[in-house]
Amino acid sequence: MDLSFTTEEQAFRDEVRSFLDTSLTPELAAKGAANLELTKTDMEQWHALLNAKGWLAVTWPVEHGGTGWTAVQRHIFEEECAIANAPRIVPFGLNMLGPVLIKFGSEAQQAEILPRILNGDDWWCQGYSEPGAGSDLASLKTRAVRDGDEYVINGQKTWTTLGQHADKIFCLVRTLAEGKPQRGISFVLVDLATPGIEMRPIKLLEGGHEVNEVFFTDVRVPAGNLVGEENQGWTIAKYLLTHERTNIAGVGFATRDMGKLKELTKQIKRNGQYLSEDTLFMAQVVELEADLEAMRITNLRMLQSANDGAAPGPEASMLKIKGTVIRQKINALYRSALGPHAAAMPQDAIAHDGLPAEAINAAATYFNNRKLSIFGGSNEIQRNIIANDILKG
Amino acid sequence: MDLSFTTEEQAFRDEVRSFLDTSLTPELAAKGAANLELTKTDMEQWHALLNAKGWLAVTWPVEHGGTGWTAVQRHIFEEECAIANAPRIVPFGLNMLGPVLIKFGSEAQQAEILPRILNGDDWWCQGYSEPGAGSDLASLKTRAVRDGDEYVINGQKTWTTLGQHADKIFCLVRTLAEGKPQRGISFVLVDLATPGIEMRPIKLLEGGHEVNEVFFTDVRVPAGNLVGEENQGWTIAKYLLTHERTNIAGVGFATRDMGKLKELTKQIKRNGQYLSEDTLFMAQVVELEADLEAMRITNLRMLQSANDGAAPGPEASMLKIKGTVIRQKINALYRSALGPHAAAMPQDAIAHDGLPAEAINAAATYFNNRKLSIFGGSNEIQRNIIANDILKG
Amino acid sequence: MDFNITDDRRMLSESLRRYLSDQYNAETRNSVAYVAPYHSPKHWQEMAELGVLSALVKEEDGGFGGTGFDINVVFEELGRALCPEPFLGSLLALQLLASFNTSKDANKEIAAIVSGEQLAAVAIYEPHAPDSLSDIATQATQAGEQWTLTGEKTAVYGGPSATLILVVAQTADGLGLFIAEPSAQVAKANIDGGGTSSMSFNNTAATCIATSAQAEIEKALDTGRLALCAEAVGTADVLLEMTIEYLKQRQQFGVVIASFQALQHRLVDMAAEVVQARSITVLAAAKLDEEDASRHVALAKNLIGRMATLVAEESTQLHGGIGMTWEYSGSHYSKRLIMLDHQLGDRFNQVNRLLKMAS
Amino acid sequence: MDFNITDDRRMLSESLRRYLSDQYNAETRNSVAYVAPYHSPKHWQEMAELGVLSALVKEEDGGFGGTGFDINVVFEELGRALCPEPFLGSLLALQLLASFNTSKDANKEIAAIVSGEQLAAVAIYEPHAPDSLSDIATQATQAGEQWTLTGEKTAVYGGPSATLILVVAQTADGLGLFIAEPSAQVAKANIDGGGTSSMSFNNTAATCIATSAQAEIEKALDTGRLALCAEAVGTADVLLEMTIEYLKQRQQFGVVIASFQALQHRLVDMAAEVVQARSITVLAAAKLDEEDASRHVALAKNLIGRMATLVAEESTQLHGGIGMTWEYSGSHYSKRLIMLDHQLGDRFNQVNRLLKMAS
Repeated sequence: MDLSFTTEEQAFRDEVRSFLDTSLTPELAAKGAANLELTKTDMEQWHALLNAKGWLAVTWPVEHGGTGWTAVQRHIFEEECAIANAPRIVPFGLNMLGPVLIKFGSEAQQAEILPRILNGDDWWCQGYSEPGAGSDLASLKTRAVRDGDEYVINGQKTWTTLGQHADKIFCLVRTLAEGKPQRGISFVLVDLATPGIEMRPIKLLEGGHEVNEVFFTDVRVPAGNLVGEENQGWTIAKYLLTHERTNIAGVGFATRDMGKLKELTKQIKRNGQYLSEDTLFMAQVVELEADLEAMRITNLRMLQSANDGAAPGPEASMLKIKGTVIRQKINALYRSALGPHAAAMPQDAIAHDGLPAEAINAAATYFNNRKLSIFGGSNEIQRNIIANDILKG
Repeated sequence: MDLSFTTEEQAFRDEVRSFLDTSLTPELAAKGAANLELTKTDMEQWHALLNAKGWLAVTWPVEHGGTGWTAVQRHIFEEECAIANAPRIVPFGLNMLGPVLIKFGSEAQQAEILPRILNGDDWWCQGYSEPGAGSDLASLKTRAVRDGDEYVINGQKTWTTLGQHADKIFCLVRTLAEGKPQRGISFVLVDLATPGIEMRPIKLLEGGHEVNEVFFTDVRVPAGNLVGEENQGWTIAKYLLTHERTNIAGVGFATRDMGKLKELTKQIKRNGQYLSEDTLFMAQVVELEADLEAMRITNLRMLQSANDGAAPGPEASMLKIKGTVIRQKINALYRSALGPHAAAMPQDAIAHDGLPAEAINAAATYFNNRKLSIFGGSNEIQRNIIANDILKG
Repeated sequence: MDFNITDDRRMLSESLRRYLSDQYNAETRNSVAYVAPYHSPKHWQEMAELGVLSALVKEEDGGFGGTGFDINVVFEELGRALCPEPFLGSLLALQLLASFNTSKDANKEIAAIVSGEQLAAVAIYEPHAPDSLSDIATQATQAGEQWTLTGEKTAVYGGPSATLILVVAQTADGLGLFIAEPSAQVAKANIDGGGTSSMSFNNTAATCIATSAQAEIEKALDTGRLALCAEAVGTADVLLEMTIEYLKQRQQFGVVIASFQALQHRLVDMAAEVVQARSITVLAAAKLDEEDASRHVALAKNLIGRMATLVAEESTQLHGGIGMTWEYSGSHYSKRLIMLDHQLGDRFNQVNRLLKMAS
Repeated sequence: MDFNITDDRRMLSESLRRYLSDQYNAETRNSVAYVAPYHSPKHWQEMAELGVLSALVKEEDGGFGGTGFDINVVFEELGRALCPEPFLGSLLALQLLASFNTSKDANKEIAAIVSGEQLAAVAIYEPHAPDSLSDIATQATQAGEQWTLTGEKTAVYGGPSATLILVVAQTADGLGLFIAEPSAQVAKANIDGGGTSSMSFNNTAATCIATSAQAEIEKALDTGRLALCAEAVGTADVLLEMTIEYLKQRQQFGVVIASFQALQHRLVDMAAEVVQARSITVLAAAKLDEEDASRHVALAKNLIGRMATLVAEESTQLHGGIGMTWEYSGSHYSKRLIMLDHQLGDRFNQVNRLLKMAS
């Protein structure tokens, strides 16, 4: 048993740090530190910096222009990026579509699309959920009907994150109405410039615009845009869910946020003393630190299994649950620390002497991150998955 | 809105207090204060004192020798008894069988049995649960087959509380094997001296002997011992569960135990100060006090509805859940306050200077009271009942 | 013992509920709640005429209510409708003015507030004293007959629309109470719907109401905390109802999600806390004019803080994505419940107060 | 990074597990655990020969283990079997003797303990200092060459069977460490299986090991806390397994109760905490010989305390009545998990220690 990283891994961490030191612009880091919304340009700029270094496609094999990193390297990279307040890599093209194309796409699709993802030519978004198909994704109703060399798509997608920036969307669509609902689903690529598509913003409770609805009316898509076989979509979706969920625990984000929380307690005063001296508040903080330190090791233990070639199992679901709950609790304590100076929406924060810049977003981040336990398979669905595994046999 | 008791109710409370002052023997109160196990004689002595005063059958109407009290009076009586450390009234004859006989029993049964309960001639116990029928009581398997003027009973009952002291047992037995399981159940009275009955103790995890298993082998019982009609047992059992659960919240016990907990924090030292000055520990105590104060009012609100004639609904289930959880938390904090001096079993407590007498039972009481959320319809069953009610319509 | 409300209060409660549901629906609410001054004079005036404000004032001070139960009735209805109007600030001001109701001025001011002519707020807390009176730094200075105030105030509920501002400041006798216009003011809706101000006083001329008002301020704060408890009960009650309705209609896996036992049990735990929250709020209301009011209010606000967090977070989770959208009004209910714990001392602040009272 | 245990440790773990399951089943356990001296010399000797005790000692001190991971391996197995033998007391004593292993005496004593010839315990806590070193009142007095001790000790784990008793007492230099026979002793099994003593010293002649040993005592306590964490992980792991098995076979309403979603989700939450508990215990073990050992041990013991309570209470509840019976061995597992939090500082004590370290 040895919890330290290997010499190679430590050298890798140093390399990541020095890259971040030199390449991450202070403007981007400052926005990250304050949890400010990033513009499209911000994100593209960061992607371009990573791409120049060859570090953009962290889940792709080298032959496709990826890093070919081990799970541990990915973990180190993600942790360092989070702590340095770097932007998140926008996952839709890089960590979702890319791996799908590499596994299921035709050579033509790979040759055409993968370089465009790396170069930032296309911004992809995701068309999975529908108003009536959330946790029960297999019940999706958006239809794609073959008509000659084309599919004609009708229906509605929702919760399409950052769709407002996107050029293209990958969709799960129903290509077969009969049989088990999982059977008749296909995975299709759609250019958002195609006639018949309308994207509408969904405003969230903290006032932000992060997700969208996408309406499809007689949208005609070349049949060559199908990925894999017709009706193979469910297999592809499951592959994505169980094999490519990098960074599911979000240890890096949690570590960064915990650091900010502890910093805040030294800046906020209550009853004539800093919050860092308030036993009740700090008791919450240290218990949460224990949870976070444990999760850090849980995550590494599971990364090692992955490195050792073990199939990802219900452990990923456990990490999802614990990871999201811990991050939400950190957000809640940060919000709570601000007392009456917390603002539900950033524009309603009242700045004053002694409040750090990121305090402005404290409550908004808390509200926005309620999504963590809802999306990507709600924590209830994860519990079902784990229970199935525990109770089988 | 007026939270104070009426003048009559206040006078009643004074009367109860003065009765307890003069009639509750110091020996019994001391045992109650220390949570010590009561002997059969202790309990009989207390019953006799109450019976002499006419206050033993608190749920019976006056014409059968009961008090005829309102729900509020019963509440006041029970709260005062708990705070005075009086023994509990053993409920099996008085609060369970009695009301059943008054509602469903024949005149002969009432005339014969009720006075014997009041006088302490018979100690009754309960034969409901079976090894395979706990939460799912309707699946009980103990058979009673009619044979001439007798029923012949075969089967096994379990969790029979204080059965070791009992002379008689009332049982739910299966008299019909076909149809819905609830249909074929009857309510039968059995003399424990009948040949073929064996009572075996069940030792609990804290070392106590409170419950028993009862085995029936060809036990012959007069047909006249049937209460109500044959196959009416489920109706009777439900009547008992929903109409006669007095004191389900246990506010009196919780109040008494909370008082002891707060007392203890002034006697135990940690880190050179009394526990009453320990912020983390006392934060648990005051939050629990808030829960208890709220439950006191919740209980009164529901008592008022009962007094006003409302049918007992899911409120009773809510009181059961909150009441048991609050009592269990008080027990847990009391145990936890003792640090390394808590003993899982009373005989293993190590007395020392500064520990109050009842500390000896702290952990045992905690362990024993895990039953509160299990018996009388587990808290999970109660949640099902409430959910049904909330979601209906 | 009687848990029924009196006929007068029932009438008030019913007319206020009807008024809000007819005149102050979700759309109106959102258009008022997030735009300065977070207040609709027309609706305010109508509610004043309905008697909502005079219900917060005792008869001897010119109102027809003012007990804990009156406050409960009004604020529960405001909470049910998520009404953003500045009643909390008005309540604090009315309480403080009534405490010093020996002068004709106070009487006149109470009458002006109750009629809707004046709108009042109280500036108490400060950047470095967000939930305690022990570190108030704003200074009151007397030169001859004239008082001046200097300092920063935050979390002034109802500040953006107030025409009469009471200010708490240090005097030689302790915490005093003054009336003054701020030299600068920032107006926001940081508690989510409803206006809050931060205010500066910079040698600002002020009228002195009292030089020693600590006890009266504490009493007003307890009254405000009770109002927040009642508001939370109303808000949570409606949110619970919305959650139940959603679970009963939302289908996944071919069944309504209300049929999933794990969700049912969580719903029951939410419902139980709402029942408990109502109970402890009733108790705090009953005790409001008694000696141990502060303890009961602190117990109530603590339990309410826990309940509000539980109900808000669980409701969002049980709804899934829809519960996070601006368009769905349930999301505003959960947002308000979360922010409400931040006002006048949160759950942990109440614990600290309780521990101080006990020692 | 490598989370696999070494071959040596795997062999020890497997042989200890096999030994305990063959020789120390539930019946044997219960017959030893609740009857003074709560110790079976025969089994103890056999486990010593298996190398269990020398695995707790570093090579330089005459053992073949002694790292955090060795302690984890041993105590997890003890926890799995609910073994009541006095390993905790022995571990504390071995740690302390090794800290002062400059003398030949200490070396000899370690060897005697490791071989099973001597059985050692450490008397630290007192009636009014149940979980802190700051209030130790037992006094050590020197007259010429002779030291004497006077005071009361409680919570001496392994005391009832100990032949060598180390005692912590105040000296002019701080907390010192001594060897002495108590003048009176009460032996109990208050931590549920396994012996504990309270002891009196009344001008008792003592041998001085060190007059200033505070740091070494703290270090030994941290080692003991780690051992308790590992024990809890083993105990909880088995209890979780038993609970799963029970839910899969117990039928109610015509189905196995494992099919109820509300119970499934609670089971998952228990399982997640057991995974987390194992992780933090691994971390604490890895840090045991580093500077921030105390912090990591405190974090671990805190999380373990929460996990143990959750798993014990939920397991009892999910079992229903059967989980409360003496006859069902799961009930002893939950009882042990609850009592374990009481040893060497509970969940809240660890929080207080962490806050002190941070300030």
